[in-house]
Amino acid sequence: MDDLEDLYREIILDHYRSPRNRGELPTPPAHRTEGFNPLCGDEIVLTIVLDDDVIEDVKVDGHGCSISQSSASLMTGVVKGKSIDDAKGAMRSFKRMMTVADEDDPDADEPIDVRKLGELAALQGVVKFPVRIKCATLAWNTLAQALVEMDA
Amino acid sequence: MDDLEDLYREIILDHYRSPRNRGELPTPPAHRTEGFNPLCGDEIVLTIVLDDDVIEDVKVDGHGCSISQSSASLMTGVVKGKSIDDAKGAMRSFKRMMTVADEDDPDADEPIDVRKLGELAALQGVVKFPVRIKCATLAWNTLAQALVEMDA
Amino acid sequence: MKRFDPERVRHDVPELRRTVHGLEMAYLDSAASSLAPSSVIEAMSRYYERTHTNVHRGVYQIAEEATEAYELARRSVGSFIGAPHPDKEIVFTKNATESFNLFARAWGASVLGEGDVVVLTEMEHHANIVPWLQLKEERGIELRYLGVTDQFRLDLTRLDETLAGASLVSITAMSNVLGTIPPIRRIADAAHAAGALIAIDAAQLVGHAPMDVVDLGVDVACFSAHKMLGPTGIGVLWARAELLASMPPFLGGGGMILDVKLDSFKPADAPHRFEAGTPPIAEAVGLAAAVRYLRSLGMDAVAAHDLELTGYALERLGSQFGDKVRVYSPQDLVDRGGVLSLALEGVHAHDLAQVLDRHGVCVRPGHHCAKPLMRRLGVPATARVSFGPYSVERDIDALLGGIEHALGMFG
Amino acid sequence: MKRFDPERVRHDVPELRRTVHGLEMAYLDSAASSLAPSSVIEAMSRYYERTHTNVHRGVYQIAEEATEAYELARRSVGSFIGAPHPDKEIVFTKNATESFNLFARAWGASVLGEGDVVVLTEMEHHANIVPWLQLKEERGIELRYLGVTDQFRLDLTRLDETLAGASLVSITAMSNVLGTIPPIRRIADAAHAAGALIAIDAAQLVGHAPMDVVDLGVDVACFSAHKMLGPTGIGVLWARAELLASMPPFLGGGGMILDVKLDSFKPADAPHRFEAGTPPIAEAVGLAAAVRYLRSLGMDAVAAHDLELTGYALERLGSQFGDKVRVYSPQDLVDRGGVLSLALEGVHAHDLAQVLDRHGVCVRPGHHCAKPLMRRLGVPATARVSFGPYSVERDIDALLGGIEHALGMFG
Ligand SMILES: Cc1ncc(COP(=O)(O)O)c(C=O)c1O
Ligand SMILES: Cc1ncc(COP(=O)(O)O)c(C=O)c1O
Repeated sequence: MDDLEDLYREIILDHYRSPRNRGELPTPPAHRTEGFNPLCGDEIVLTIVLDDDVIEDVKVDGHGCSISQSSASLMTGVVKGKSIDDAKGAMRSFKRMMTVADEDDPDADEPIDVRKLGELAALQGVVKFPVRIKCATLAWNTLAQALVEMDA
Repeated sequence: MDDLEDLYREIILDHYRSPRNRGELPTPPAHRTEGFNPLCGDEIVLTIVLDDDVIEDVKVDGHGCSISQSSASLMTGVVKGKSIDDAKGAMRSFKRMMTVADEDDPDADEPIDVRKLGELAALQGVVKFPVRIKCATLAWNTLAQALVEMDA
Repeated sequence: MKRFDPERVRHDVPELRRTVHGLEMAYLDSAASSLAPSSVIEAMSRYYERTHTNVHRGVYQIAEEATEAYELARRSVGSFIGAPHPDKEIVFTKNATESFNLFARAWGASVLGEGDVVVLTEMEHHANIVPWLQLKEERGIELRYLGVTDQFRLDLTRLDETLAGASLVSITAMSNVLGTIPPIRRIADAAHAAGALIAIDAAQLVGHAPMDVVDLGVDVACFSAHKMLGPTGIGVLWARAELLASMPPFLGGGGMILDVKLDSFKPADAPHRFEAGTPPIAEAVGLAAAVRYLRSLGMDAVAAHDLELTGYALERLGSQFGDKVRVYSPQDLVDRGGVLSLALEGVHAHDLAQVLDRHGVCVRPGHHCAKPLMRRLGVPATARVSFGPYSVERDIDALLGGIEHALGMFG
Repeated sequence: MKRFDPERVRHDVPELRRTVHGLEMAYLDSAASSLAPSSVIEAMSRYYERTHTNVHRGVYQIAEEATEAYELARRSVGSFIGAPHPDKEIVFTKNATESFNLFARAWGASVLGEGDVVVLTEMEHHANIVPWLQLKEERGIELRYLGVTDQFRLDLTRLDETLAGASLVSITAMSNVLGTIPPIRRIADAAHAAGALIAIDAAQLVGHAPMDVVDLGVDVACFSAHKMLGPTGIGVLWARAELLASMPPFLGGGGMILDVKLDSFKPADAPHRFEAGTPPIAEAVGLAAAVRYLRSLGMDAVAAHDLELTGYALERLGSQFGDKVRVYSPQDLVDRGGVLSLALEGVHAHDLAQVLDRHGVCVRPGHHCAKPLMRRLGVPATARVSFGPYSVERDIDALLGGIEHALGMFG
């Protein structure tokens, strides 16, 4: 059951038990976007405030498994305070790690330097569990959706 | 191929080549009913004139295989000039021979005396070809339908 | 009552011979799809090897054989559920979901309009909700719901009120989340007294307990073969002969017509009117074999077996885990089948199922296509355990071991 | 071009080992349904024996395997027809007929209204007529038909006129009665120039010739597995990604939703939006195996084989029977497939087929679900002869012997 421990690393369990940036920001000024994983019922509510090109604040609420919730928590830690471009860069790297790189990602076939992913690398074990990839990417897809809705 | 000869008896081929009571009676006074066999596309147009309880005249038109057309021809010979009750009796006997007796036929399980069926007995070989039973009964079902429509 | 040996059933089911992660498979997901005995698999292979061709339109030998096999399946399914006139009442669809859509579209859309009332329950599967929501959107029908009690039973305290003026009650015969079996006969009588028709979602019941549509007093029943030891790709709509005969067609195409002209068509009689295109022929043959297999076990015995395991599971879960495992299901063995939903303190159902997988245990996490019920229960997801005639106590023991592991891991 | 040995294909098809009336079976009814090679039958058995459970909702090992097998089938069917984005464009239905109904209901009923024009042809199968007649009845759309020439070709002399103002051209890619293959690319270009979409009925083409939806320039294609060496119970709707994504759902239920509340629902993305309920999983596995088998033969070779037999049949029918046998099919081998329809002087098609049966010959008599075409041809029924990759000249020789017999009997 080694790969099970690879999936449920301590850092993931920690973010699951104690999610960072949990809750909803008031709308307005925040923008609010919902994400669903229709197959398992996971739901993410993402509220986000932009200041020019910077993600000033972001919170997530919702419910789901340890992978979807810890991934959301980890994501907020990575993107909060970052520029939108940096956030999109992190998103691309993460999706490449999850083997679901977008068609328009020019570096889709590049090897991933996991060290650059920081804490996100904790989710690396997920790729061995294809069904769970959707859990890990839910928050990121919801963020992408929010950015599209905000024309950012 | 013996049962093939049993299906296509000479009398059947004769009625197929030279159908009796062929055509359409003028409506009115005749009543007109169409019958379809949706699976093979056979069509029967039956025109009938009643005089009280007697089938004064009946004609059939349409197209179809030798079984459906000869059966129609044989039927007209049997019912023309007969009382409606006699026609219904012949219908019940015929359907019993075809092993498709109606649920409300009280004698459904009785043995059939083929001698009483006269020329209709020529169609006996059809029962060995279950798919063709629908061909043989098409004209009779159309007659039944016509009698219902005429409240007879 | 004759009883069967579940080990013999296991022997008949090839899939139970495989291992997962090196372990015997503890398949506890029969409510999602059951495992097929070899007689079902072989019946279909034999069909393809000896008899296959299209039905209804050929006069040659194998066309007759295929047609006969297909129509025989109609009769055997009909007689299995006590249909008075199988030849006129059984429609083969692709699954229970299509059966509901067919009924909602053919009957519902032709009969119901603005403000007409359809009564559902809060424990329905999406298959018996979404088609009615679609009719609500398009035609303005009103939906009312019977609630669910805190004991996971249907709340019938306001039954007559809810039924007043309704055109249809469409209701599950056994919840795929709770295992609850509502009192169908009583609701059917109340529905008819109120002038409404009653349809049942028999997807979970038909393969797990004796079921007779006349005894139940219902007008319509929908179910799928793959939940009753049969194949994928085929479902059943049963409706009373007069009701079915009164319904306009749904899907249009070959096989459902009397005549087609460039500007109009005439539909054929039921049930063919509702079977457009080449039907699931091999699947009907497989379903007939599944019915034969179930009959050989005896449906009373199948139901008793499910309940025995349910009792064992309830007892062991309670004694071993106490409050750490919540069971979303009636706690007694009355009016229920072999389905129970679990939620663990601090462990999401998805994670539990993942850990269980490594123990060879197959359970389904999620909303089980019953999101309104999940909202009512106040839980985003459960891990559902469900039994089949091949299930045994050691499947449950494996489950208990896996739960222990998951609690330790996330605790 | 690589060629295959049809005797080897015969060896792969178990059903051809059986006899009928003590004779080798001359199966000349592949246009109704093809015979499955053992690799297709075994792929499905193996699926049931090792992998079967429901897809998309489980996290355990076999649920992952089943889901992967199902989604892999989507990809392999997509790549077989040159779909640019199989994962977003291939919808599994129950048959080609459902595919057309889905398209007519989801796209047609949401986009077309009073007076909007759909162009069909007089050589369509009912599957591509009745759904549009239903829309005509319900929404008042207008249907126009391209005619059929006396050479059994599509009459394109008034193509542009007929297309003017149309919203859709829906047209067979190969007639199941005549064998005619219309110039799809040319019609597609004309349709697009006129601002219309184009859908094709690929039921007869896809298993018999190379087919690439991008090269053909079409927007939608519908077909069935059972006519391409695959199983019953599964069909395919392919539509361009943007078009499919724009279509509202059709059947409602589990698997096609994002969320369901008591009073509303949110549909999922394509293709899942169109796959309500448990899909035909084993059937998808069987279809993927059929695609693999066809690829191994080479679609160019399959088409060439059909034409070779067609040429032989045309030549022998003409020389042996002259005017006594009318052939309703193009008389050359250009733009046609391996289907030809016969009518005998003085012998109804039904009777011919009955006599042929006793010679072990399987042909289909009737209207072939193309009544408007039969009216155009002025013949109530034909006996249709059609080939598959397992067909051989001695099948045709058996046919000729049977025709001789029938002519003698009824002459
Ligand atoms: C040209 C054509 N289109 C559509 C169909 C319908 O296919 P199915 O019956 O599998 O839905 C058929 C076969 O019957 C056909 O030959
Ligand atoms: C109670 C209930 N109804 C309906 C269905 C739908 O069945 P299917 O997916 O075979 O259409 C299911 C199973 O998913 C079910 O459990």
